[in-house]
Amino acid sequence: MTGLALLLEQLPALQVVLPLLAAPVCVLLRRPNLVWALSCLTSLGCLGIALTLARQIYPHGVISYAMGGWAPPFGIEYRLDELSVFMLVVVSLAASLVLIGARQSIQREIPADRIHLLYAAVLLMLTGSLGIISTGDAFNLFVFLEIASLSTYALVAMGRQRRALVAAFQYLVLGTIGGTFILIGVGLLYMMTGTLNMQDMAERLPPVLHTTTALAALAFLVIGAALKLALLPLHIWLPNAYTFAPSMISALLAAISTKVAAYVLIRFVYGIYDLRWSGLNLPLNDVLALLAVAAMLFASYVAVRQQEVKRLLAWSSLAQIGYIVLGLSLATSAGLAASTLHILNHAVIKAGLFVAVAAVLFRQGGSTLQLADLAGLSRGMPWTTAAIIAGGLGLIGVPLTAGFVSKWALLQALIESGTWLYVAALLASSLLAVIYVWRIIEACTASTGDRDIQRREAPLGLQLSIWALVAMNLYLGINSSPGMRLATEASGRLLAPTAGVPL
Amino acid sequence: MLDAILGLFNYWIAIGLMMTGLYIVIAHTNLVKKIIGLNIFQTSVFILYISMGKIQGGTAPILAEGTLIYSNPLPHVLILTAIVVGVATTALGLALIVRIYEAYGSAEEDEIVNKDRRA
Amino acid sequence: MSFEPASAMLLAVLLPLAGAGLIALCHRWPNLRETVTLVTAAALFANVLTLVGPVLEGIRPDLLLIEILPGLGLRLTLEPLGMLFALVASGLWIVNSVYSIGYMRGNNEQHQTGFYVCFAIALAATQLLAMSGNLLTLLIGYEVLTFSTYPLVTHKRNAEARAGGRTYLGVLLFTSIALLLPAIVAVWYLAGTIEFRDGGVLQGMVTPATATALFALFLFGTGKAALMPFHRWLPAAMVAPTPVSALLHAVAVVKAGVFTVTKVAVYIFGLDFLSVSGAAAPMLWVAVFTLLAASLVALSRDNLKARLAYSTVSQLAYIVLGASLATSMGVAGGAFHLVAHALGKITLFFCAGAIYTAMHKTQVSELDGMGRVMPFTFGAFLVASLSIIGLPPMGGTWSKWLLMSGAADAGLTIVLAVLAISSLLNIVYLLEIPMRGFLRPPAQTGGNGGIREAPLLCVAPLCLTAAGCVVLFFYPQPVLMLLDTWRLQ
Amino acid sequence: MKLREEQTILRIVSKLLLPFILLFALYVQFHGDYGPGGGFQAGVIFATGIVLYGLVFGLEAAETALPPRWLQVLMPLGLLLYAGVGVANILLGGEYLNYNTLDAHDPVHGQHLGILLVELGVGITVAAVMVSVFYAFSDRGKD
Repeated sequence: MTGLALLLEQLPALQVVLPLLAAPVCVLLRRPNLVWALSCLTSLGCLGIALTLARQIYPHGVISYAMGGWAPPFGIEYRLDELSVFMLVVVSLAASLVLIGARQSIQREIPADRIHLLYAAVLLMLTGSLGIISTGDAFNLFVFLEIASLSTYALVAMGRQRRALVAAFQYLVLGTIGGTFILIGVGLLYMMTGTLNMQDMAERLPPVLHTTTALAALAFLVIGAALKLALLPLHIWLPNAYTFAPSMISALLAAISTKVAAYVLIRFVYGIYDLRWSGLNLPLNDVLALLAVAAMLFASYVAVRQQEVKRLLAWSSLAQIGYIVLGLSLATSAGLAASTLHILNHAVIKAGLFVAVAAVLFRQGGSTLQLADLAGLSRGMPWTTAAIIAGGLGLIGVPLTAGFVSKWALLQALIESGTWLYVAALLASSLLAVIYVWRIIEACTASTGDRDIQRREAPLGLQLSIWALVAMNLYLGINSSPGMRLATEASGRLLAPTAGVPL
Repeated sequence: MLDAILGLFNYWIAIGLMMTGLYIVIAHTNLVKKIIGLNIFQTSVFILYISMGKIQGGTAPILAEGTLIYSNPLPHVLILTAIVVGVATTALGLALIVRIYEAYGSAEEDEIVNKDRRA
Repeated sequence: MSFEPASAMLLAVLLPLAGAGLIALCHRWPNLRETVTLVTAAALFANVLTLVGPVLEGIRPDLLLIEILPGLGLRLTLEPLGMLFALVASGLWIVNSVYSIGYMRGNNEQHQTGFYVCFAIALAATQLLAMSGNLLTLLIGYEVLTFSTYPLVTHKRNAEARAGGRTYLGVLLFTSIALLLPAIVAVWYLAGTIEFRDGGVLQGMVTPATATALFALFLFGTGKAALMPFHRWLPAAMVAPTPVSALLHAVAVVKAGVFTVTKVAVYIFGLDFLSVSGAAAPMLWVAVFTLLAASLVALSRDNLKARLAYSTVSQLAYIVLGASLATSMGVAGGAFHLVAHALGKITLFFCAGAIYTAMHKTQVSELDGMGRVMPFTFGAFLVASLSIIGLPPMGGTWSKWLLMSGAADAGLTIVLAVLAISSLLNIVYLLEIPMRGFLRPPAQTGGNGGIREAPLLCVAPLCLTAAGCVVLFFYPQPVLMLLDTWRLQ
Repeated sequence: MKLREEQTILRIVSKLLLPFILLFALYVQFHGDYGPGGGFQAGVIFATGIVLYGLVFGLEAAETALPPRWLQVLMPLGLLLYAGVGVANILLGGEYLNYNTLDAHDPVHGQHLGILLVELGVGITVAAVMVSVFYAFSDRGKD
C-alpha cells in the first residue's frame, strides 16, 4: 500500500482531526491574520477531504472507520454514508466560503486580543459539527454536539452589544437542556439495546420497539434535537443569538448549526428509528409536520413584522427550518431528499445574506442593522445590494435560484403524498417570504432623502465571500441535477430496507 | 405497586432530580440559580446512567479470583465524559453571568430584560 | 444572415441582456447610451425576423439550454404563436425606445440609465417567454419580467410610486406563486412533463373536473392577463412614466400574460381536450365579466391613463376569451388581437405621454379643444381608438371578426352579443377623447398659440404606430400566414 | 490582607499539604492505565492544589508560581499532544488513536505508551483550563 492510499484510508478521521489540531495552533499563533489564514486553510482542507470522501462513497457506498482500531460495535465507529458525506460537504463548504471573507469584518468587530480565540472557537465548532456528522456512535455524537454547542455559545457571546451575553446565556441554557435530553435518550436506548453504535441499535431495536422505554427514548431524542434545531415552540434562543452574534458568526451559525441539528434529527428518526415502522405507535410524523407548518407560517409572519435585518433573517431561518422538517416528516424518499437538498440550498442562501449584511455593517459600523438604515444602499453598494436581492429571491424560491429547486422538490414530495393542506401552507409561507424579502429590497432601493450617507463597497475579501455564495446559489438553481441526485441517493440509502453494509 | 416504587427507586430519584432541576431553570429569574438548576438536571441523568450500569451482586470490573459478575463499567466511562461536558458548560455559563453582571449590574433575568427594554 | 434558427433564438434572449450590460457601462454618455439601446433594439428585431422564414416553413427550432432537474430544463422552442409575440415585442421595442428617448429627455427624468437597463432586461424576458419550450422556462421569463419592470413602475421613487409598485408586485407575485406555480407543479405531477406539445399533454391524464380547476388556476395565476379580480395591478402601475405604461400595456407585460394563457390553452391542455372536457367554460364567463366590467369602470375614469388601463383590462379579456372559446378560430382571433391591440394601445399611450410632455395634462376633462393644438397626436389617437373598437379600415377589425367567428363556431351566440355591447362601450369611452379634442372649444381663452406638439421623437413613433394600425387592416397577411402555419400544424 | 496573615495554621498546613496534593495528582495521572484514574481527575486535582495555594496566599502568589501566560500555552499544548498522538498513529499506518502502532514489536507496550501520552495531554489541558477559570474569576472585580 502506498503512502497516499494509506492516507486515503484515514480521511474519515482526518476530517475531524484537522480542525481539532488547528484550534490549539490558533491559540498559540495569536496573530490575527495568521490565524485567519490558518482557519481558511483548515476549512478548505476539510472541504477537500469531504469531496474526496464523496467521490469514494457515492459510487461505492458506506465507509466504516474503526476509531483507535477497535472494531465496531465495541469501539467508536466513524460511519460515512451518502447522507453524512453530503452534510460534510455542506458544512465544510459553508465554513470555507464564510471564513474567506471573515477577516476584515472580524477585525472590525472583535478586539484584537480576542480574535485568535474566536477563530479557535470557530474551528472547534467545525470539529464538533464534522464529528457529529461522521460518527456512528450515539454517545460520541452527544459529545461532539456539546463541543459544537459550547463553542457556539462562546462565539455568540463575542457579539459587540451586551445583549449578546444574554443571548448566549439563553442559548446555553436551552442548548444544554437539549443536549441533556439527547443524553437521556441515548441512555434509554443503551438500556434497551446494550449498544451505542447507531447501526447496531437500529438492528436491535425492532424487537423491543413496543416498550415504553424505547418510545420515551425517541421522544427525548426528538425533543433534544428539536431544541438544537430551533423547531418552532423551542425556538426562542435563535432570533437573539443570530441577531447579536458578530455578523460573520451569524452567517456561520445560519449555515452550519441548525443544519447539523437537522442532520441529527434525520439520523435519529431514520438512522436509529424509522418513522415508517408500523410498530412505532406514535403520531410522530403528524406532530413534526404540524410543528413544521406552524414554523413556516408563524415565523414567516413574525419575519414580516421585524425592523432589524438580522432578526428578520433569523425568523426567516426558522421558517426555512420548517421546510426542512416538513420534508422529513413525510417519511418518503422524495420528502427526505427535498429536506436534504434544502439543507444545502438554504445554507448557501442564508450564509450569503448574512455575509452581505456583515458587509453593510462593515461600512456602516454598529452591530445591528435597521431596515431604515439600508436606505440608499443600492447607490452606495450596488453589488452588495445585488447579492442581497439574489439571496432574497432564493428565499422566496424564484426560479433559477437554489431556493426554487428545493421548494419544487418539496412541493413534488407533498403532492406525491397527497397532503394538499401542507402544499397550501408552503405556498402561503412563500408569499409571506415575498413580503419580508421585498421589505428588505425596498429598503435597499429607497432613496436617502436629505441624509447623505457615504458608502463604498465592502473590501475585496467580503465581496469574494458574498459572490462565491451567490454564485453557488445561482449555480445550484440552474444546474441542480447533481445536487438533486446526490440528495436522492442519500435519502435512498437511509430509507433502504437493509440500510448499509453488515457490521 | 410497592415494587414499582421501591424496585425502581433509582429511576424515581433520577426523575425527581430531573424535575427539580428543570423547575429551577424555568422558575428562577436569578441566572446563577438557573445554572445550578441546570447542574441538578444534568446530575439526574448521570445518576440514571450510573444506576443503569450496576448489576445486583456485581463487583467492580477488575479481574479477580472468585467473582463472576461484574458491573458494567461503560456507563461510568460515558458519564465521566458527560461530567466534563457539564463542567465546561457550567464554567462557560458562570463566565457569562459574571460578564452579564458587569454589563448590567444585575444577574436577575427580569431586571436585565427591563434594562434592555429601556435602552 | 445564415444563422441556425436555434442559435438565433438564443441570441434573441442574449442580445437584450448584452445590451443591458452595455447600457449600464455607457452610464456617463447619454447619447452613446441611447444609441446602444436603439442598436440593440434594431439588432434584436432583425434577428427575430430571420426566424420568421423557418417558422413559416413549418420548422420549429428547439434548443435545450440547461437541465435543471431531470426532465426539467430551460428549453427554447419557437412555434408560430410565440413567433408572433416575439415579433410584436421586438418590433415595438424599437418604436418605444425612440419614444422613450423623447419622453425622458423632454421631462428631464431621473435615473435614466437604470430605466434603459431594466427595459432591455424586460425585453430579454419577453423573448424568453415567447420562445419558451416548457412551463418552467415560461415561468422564469414571466418572473424576470415582473422583477425587471418593478423598478420601471416605481421609477419616480416617491411614496406614491412605491405604493403603486407594491400593488403591482404584490398582485403579480401573489398570483404567480400561489396559483401559477402550483398549477405547473400539478401538471408536472399529473402528466409527467411540462413541455409544450401539440394537442396538449393533459389529455387522458386528468378528469374534466381537475382540468377545470387547473385551467382556472392557470388563468387566475397568470396575473399579467389581468382577469378580474386580479386586475388591480394594472391601474396601480399607472404611476409609472408613460413609456413604461406603453411597455406594460402594449408590448411586454400584459401581452406576456395573455400569451401565457393562450400557450397553456393550446399546448398544455390542447384545444380539443379543452372543449371536450368543458374545462374552459367557467373561465369564458370570467373573461366575459371582466370584459364588460372593465369597460364600465373605464367609462367612469377621468384620468386618461387610468381610463386606458381599464380599457386594457377589458381588451385583454378578449384574448383570454379567444383562448377560452377553445376553437382554433378563437385562438387565432386572440392572437391577432394580441398584435392589433399592441399597436393600438401603444399608440394611445404614446399619445397620452405626448399630451403630458407638451401640455402637462392628465385628465380627460382637461382636453377640450386640444386637438387643434396637437393635431397629429389626436389624429393618431383617433386612429388607434377606431382600431381598438374594431372599425374598418383599422387592424382591430380582423381580430374582432376572427373572435366573432370563433364564438359562432363554438355556438355561443351570447358571446357575440357581448362582443357587440363591448364595442359600443369602447366607442363611448375611447372616442370621447378625440371628440373633446377636436370638437369642443378650448377651455381657456387665449390659448391659441398655434400648433404645439410634443418633441419630434415623441410624435414620430406615435404616428408610425397609428399608421401600423391602418396597414394591419390592408395587409394582415404576415400575421395571418403565421396563424395559418399554426393551424395547419 | 490582614486576615490572610493571621491564618498561620492554614498557611502552614496548606504548605505542607501542597506537595502531596500535586504528587497525588501525578500518581492519579500516571497510574491511570492500571487503576482508577486518568487525565481528567489528575488535572482537576492538580488544579485544586494551585487553587488552594491561590486562596491561601493570594492570587498574585499563585500567578507567580504558575503565570497565566504559561496557561495560555499549556491549554493548547495538551490538546495538541492528544491530537498529535492520534496523527502519529495515522502516520505509523494505523487508525486514528490506534496505539498499537506506537511500538512496532509489542502492541501491548504501544497501548500503554499511547494511553499515557493521551492522558497526559488531557491532564495538562484540564489542569490549565481549571486554573485559568480560577484566575479569570478571582481576577474580576478588582479593577
